[in-house]
Amino acid sequence: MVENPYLPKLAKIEAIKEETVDTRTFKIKILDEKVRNSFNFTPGQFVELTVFGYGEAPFSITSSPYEHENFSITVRRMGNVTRGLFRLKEGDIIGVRGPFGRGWPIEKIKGNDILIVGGGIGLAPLKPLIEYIILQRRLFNNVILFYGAKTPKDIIYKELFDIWKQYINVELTVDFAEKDWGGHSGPVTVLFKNFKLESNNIYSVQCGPPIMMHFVTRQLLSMRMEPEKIYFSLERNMKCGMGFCGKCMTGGRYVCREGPVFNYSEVKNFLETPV
Amino acid sequence: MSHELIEVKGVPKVEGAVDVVVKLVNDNFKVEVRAREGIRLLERLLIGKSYKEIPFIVSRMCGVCPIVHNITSVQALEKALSIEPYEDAKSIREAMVIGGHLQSHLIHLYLFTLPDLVGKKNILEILEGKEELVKTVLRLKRVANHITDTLGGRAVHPITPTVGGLTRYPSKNILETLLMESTLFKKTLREVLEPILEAEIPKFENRTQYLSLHDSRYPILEGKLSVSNEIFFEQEEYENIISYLNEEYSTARHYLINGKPYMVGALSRLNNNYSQLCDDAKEYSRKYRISFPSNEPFVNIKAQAIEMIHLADKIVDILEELTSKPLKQENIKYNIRPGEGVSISEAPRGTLIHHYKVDESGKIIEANIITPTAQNYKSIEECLQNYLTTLIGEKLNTISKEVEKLVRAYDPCVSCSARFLREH
Amino acid sequence: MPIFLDRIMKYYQLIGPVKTEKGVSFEYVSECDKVDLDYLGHTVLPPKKFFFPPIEEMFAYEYDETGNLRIYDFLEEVSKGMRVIVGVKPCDISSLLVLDKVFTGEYNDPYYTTRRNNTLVVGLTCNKPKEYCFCTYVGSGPSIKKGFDLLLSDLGDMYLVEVGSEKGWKLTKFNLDIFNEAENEDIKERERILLEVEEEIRKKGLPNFATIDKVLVERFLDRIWDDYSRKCLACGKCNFTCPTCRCFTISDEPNPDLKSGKRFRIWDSCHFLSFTKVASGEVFRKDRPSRFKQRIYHKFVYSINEIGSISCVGCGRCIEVCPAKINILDVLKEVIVGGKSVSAKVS
Amino acid sequence: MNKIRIGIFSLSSCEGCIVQILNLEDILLNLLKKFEIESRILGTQNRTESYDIAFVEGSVMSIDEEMELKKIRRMSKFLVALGECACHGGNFLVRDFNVGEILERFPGSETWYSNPIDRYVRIEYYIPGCPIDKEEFFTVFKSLLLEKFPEQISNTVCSECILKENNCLIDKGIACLGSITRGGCKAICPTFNRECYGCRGLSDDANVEGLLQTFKEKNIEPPTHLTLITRREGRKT
Repeated sequence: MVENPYLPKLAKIEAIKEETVDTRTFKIKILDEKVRNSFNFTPGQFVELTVFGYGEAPFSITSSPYEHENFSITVRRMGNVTRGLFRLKEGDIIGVRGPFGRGWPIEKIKGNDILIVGGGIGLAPLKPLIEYIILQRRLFNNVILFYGAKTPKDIIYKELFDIWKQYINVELTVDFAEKDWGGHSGPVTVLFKNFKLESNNIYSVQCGPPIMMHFVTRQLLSMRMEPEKIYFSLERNMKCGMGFCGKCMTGGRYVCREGPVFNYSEVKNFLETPV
Repeated sequence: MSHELIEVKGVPKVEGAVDVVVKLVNDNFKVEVRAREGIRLLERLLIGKSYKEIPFIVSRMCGVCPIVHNITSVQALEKALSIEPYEDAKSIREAMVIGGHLQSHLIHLYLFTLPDLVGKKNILEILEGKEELVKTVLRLKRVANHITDTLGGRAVHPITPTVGGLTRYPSKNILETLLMESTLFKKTLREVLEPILEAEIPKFENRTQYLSLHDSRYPILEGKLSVSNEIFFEQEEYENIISYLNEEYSTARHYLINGKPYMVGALSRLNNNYSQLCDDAKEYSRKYRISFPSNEPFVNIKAQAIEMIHLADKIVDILEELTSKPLKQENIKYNIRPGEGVSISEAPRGTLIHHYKVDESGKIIEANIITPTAQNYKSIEECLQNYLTTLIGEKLNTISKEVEKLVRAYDPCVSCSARFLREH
Repeated sequence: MPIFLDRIMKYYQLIGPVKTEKGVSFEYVSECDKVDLDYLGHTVLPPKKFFFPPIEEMFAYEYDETGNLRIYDFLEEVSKGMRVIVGVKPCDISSLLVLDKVFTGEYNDPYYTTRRNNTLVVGLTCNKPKEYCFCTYVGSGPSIKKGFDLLLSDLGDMYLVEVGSEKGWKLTKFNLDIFNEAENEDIKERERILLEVEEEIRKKGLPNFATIDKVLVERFLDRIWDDYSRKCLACGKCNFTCPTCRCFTISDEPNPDLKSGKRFRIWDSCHFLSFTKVASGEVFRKDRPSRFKQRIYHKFVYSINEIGSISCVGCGRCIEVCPAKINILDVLKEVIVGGKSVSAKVS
Repeated sequence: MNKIRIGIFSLSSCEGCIVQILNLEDILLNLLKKFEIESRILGTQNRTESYDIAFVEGSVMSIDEEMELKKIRRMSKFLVALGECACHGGNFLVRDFNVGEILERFPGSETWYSNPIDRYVRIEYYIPGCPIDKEEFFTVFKSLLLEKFPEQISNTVCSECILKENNCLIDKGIACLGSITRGGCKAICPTFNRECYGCRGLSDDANVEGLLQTFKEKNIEPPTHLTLITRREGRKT
């Protein structure tokens, strides 16, 4: 019988970490050793995660590509699958398919300056890229991370920023600041005030709510960044992950198979405006 | 001087919400049976609507006996338009109605009444030790529903009956399957009737009048009206015999004959039509020494059981007849014309009257619907008053239980009846 | 023909066009004389439903007593038994060829491909087009060159049979007693009938669809779409009756014991608001025009990039079943002719 | 583990939806054994203080019913509206006061009402239909046990009708509302050659204007209750 790519591979929840009130990071270990060993991904790819009885939903892999035994996803409680996932505890069984899709263009951006822009939980698919960059720091030039969240409480991976700051520039902002918040406030675009394009050898990668990506892209274009160097990760209703079910199709492209990472010169010819 | 003695809020295990209040007025019991369902103004709602929509809307009066409401209205409208559908369509409708009766009786006898008879609280308590019985009953219920499902499209709020015939006719295959199922039903039914027929019921007599259809065959959808086998009259004359009255405390209308309460339902049907029963049904009533006419309201329960035997026989006959020859799958063609039609049928809970006046464009200009339970309210009240006098000295708790039991024996259907309208 | 079908039924499950009280539809056949090979045009649902059913159980899961989770793959059921589907018209065969390309490639859809491999296709050339047929304009009828194991042509008193594959050849080889060598005249007769059909469809005078994708790309923001989507009832019938539409959704259903359940896939329609809805509640095609366009653009534009050709096979089903009688040919004509508004018709 | 507690309640209605639940003969017994199901019609009230899931059938027609409903809400973790009356007030089938003639004949009737239950309390899920589809009820029931909310069905009756390979009733000149009505009933009425009358409410993106236009082109008279369906959903026709 043929291999059935729709069957989830069983996996175990190894650890659960509370990121914010409604966001958790799940560390997952695939049970079958063979499957586990062949599970390789590039930053930006996603898995289809099954909570049995609740269904399946796509989640970006958020752990470092150098982590082999486990991988992690960061989940905000939203729909049925996430509600089901939040009911589970360490040791419970879930299902995994994937990894699927096209991740960040690592080979292309090597040797260049990189601007990373994340919004809210959109930092999740960027995290493995950041960790890759840090581990291969000398392969990259200047690297800046702009990250925006709704309030200081909604910032995910809080404990990592200090580590990251040792290797790359990090700027944070929140939409709604509280008294003891010393940093920037406002949408992530406020961080562009002091930002100048110093060379043509710069790529930008971004992930966040559609509205954020819309404005950041406008901003970058107005700064004359080349369209093919502006990358983002699209969120769509990805079900099968293989370009069959048609639900994620945007402008004729399957986000699950041909994306979720696209550059602006690709999508600007889409008939539908994706961001 | 009046004070409230007992109040049963929301009698359990009946269809719809009804409260019973027992008052002591000048040392006499006064019972009020209060329908609590919201006023649902059905007749008024029908006015101005096309005759085609009527069967659809009226089945929504009641989720337990929607089929008979639906088909009775179809028949009344056919009379108003002066048409009569082909025999096969009529037979299929009758089969549907019988399916509805069977499932309604099964619910009433086993889910609602059996716990009373064996001194249990509800069906769950019966499950212990009697699980097989309940399983068989549920299986029978499924067959009864399957008959209405396949012929009517749906057991609750049927789809196919329409003025002139049916919107869709069953295939021969389907009818043959149903014949097989109902033959099995007929056989299995006898296995489960014993606990009902053998059960002890309170010995209590209450002389009253009994209204039902009366015909050369056991009546379901056709016949003259008969009051206690003494007075007979045509369906169209019902308004001369039955009068109504509104009670402030209830959302349902109350009815009287000769200014006195009367009873409708299985007991009335058997009192008025015992000789038309099939032999098997008669044999069972002899075997368990249940004789008709009877003046015992609790016998209504046993009457339903006896009636089921007859109906199960009848449905097999109908399906045999339908499968024995090619089925006429055709509706009567007709023109819309002004007219008036009354159709009276026997719903599971008793005599059901639908009466419509239609104008030249097929719109309803007058409608009157009298449901079985509405007719029974006065009888229930009278009966309870008499019953209570036999219970004097018992604990209040026991009395409440007995009150509930008697109300349940009538098999009331409150949502049907709640249509009383305060006239301004 | 009944003899042939009868013999097929000895070894295969037979699927064919069957007369029902509502018309003709493809069904499993238990008595071969129920097969109606004279059906006009096409069935309401295409034979696609036997390769990609409207609701399909994918797998079941269950926790056993020790708490281990087991998965039972329904694909095992799917791969059992061989089937023969007879009487498939060329337009429907073409649609299977489209689906073949869609469901294979970088990944394979095993549910679809298993059924395809288990099923022999006996085609039937078209002798008479129906009102909305336009197969000749998209090159999918009235006959076809590939995609069948056998291809029948009704010549009145007999069927001309063309063998299209090794499997098809075997089907005839074991039944040589009921086959005769075809004569040239028979082949000519078939050509004559096909030409007649082509001629009849040609009379409809449709524009050339060769460059339809380019025209559509230019007219993506035309008000044609607003006008039509005021008419479109967004009911999704066109999707479900289309032989090449194949979008689906996946959902889980637990059993009441909460320890087991099933996963299904169910046909979905790009006309429904929920189609692009994500967990956060965001809908990516909120307005009706954008959803109205998706089906047409997928078929005539995106498909070229995806499988190398448009994916409309000209069966006309979507026109026939549309409650608002939106005719995709009118839409395309208007797109080609250029912006003639339909608002006059609408208001 | 304690048994999951289910309450089934009825306000003003025909109780057909509860009968539909009783019609789940094959599984009813299992459900009764597995869960603590409380309902007046079954005589199984235990006066529990809380319910994991409460199903409420019927519309609110009096202050009493409003109070009862609010009490049920306070006692329940999940509240599900069961059937047309609870979901939409049963307006077009049961009671449409204030409509022309009735108001004329019965002054004062404007003070009567029949309201959907979400006018008074928060609802977790709707199971529409008159009556409800028993399989849909069971599906929702199973999901809620997992605290999962099945997707509110967003397809149309038409899309289910075509899966039955039915012929279109509109083509026959019948005023079928299938194209604007929320699916989930498996197109049962059109399958029995009867027009869809919209008992499941409008679909997510119902194009009422478009359907009226289609009716007009085909000389079909729209059913009188269409205005009620659209009115209660706050749309203009």
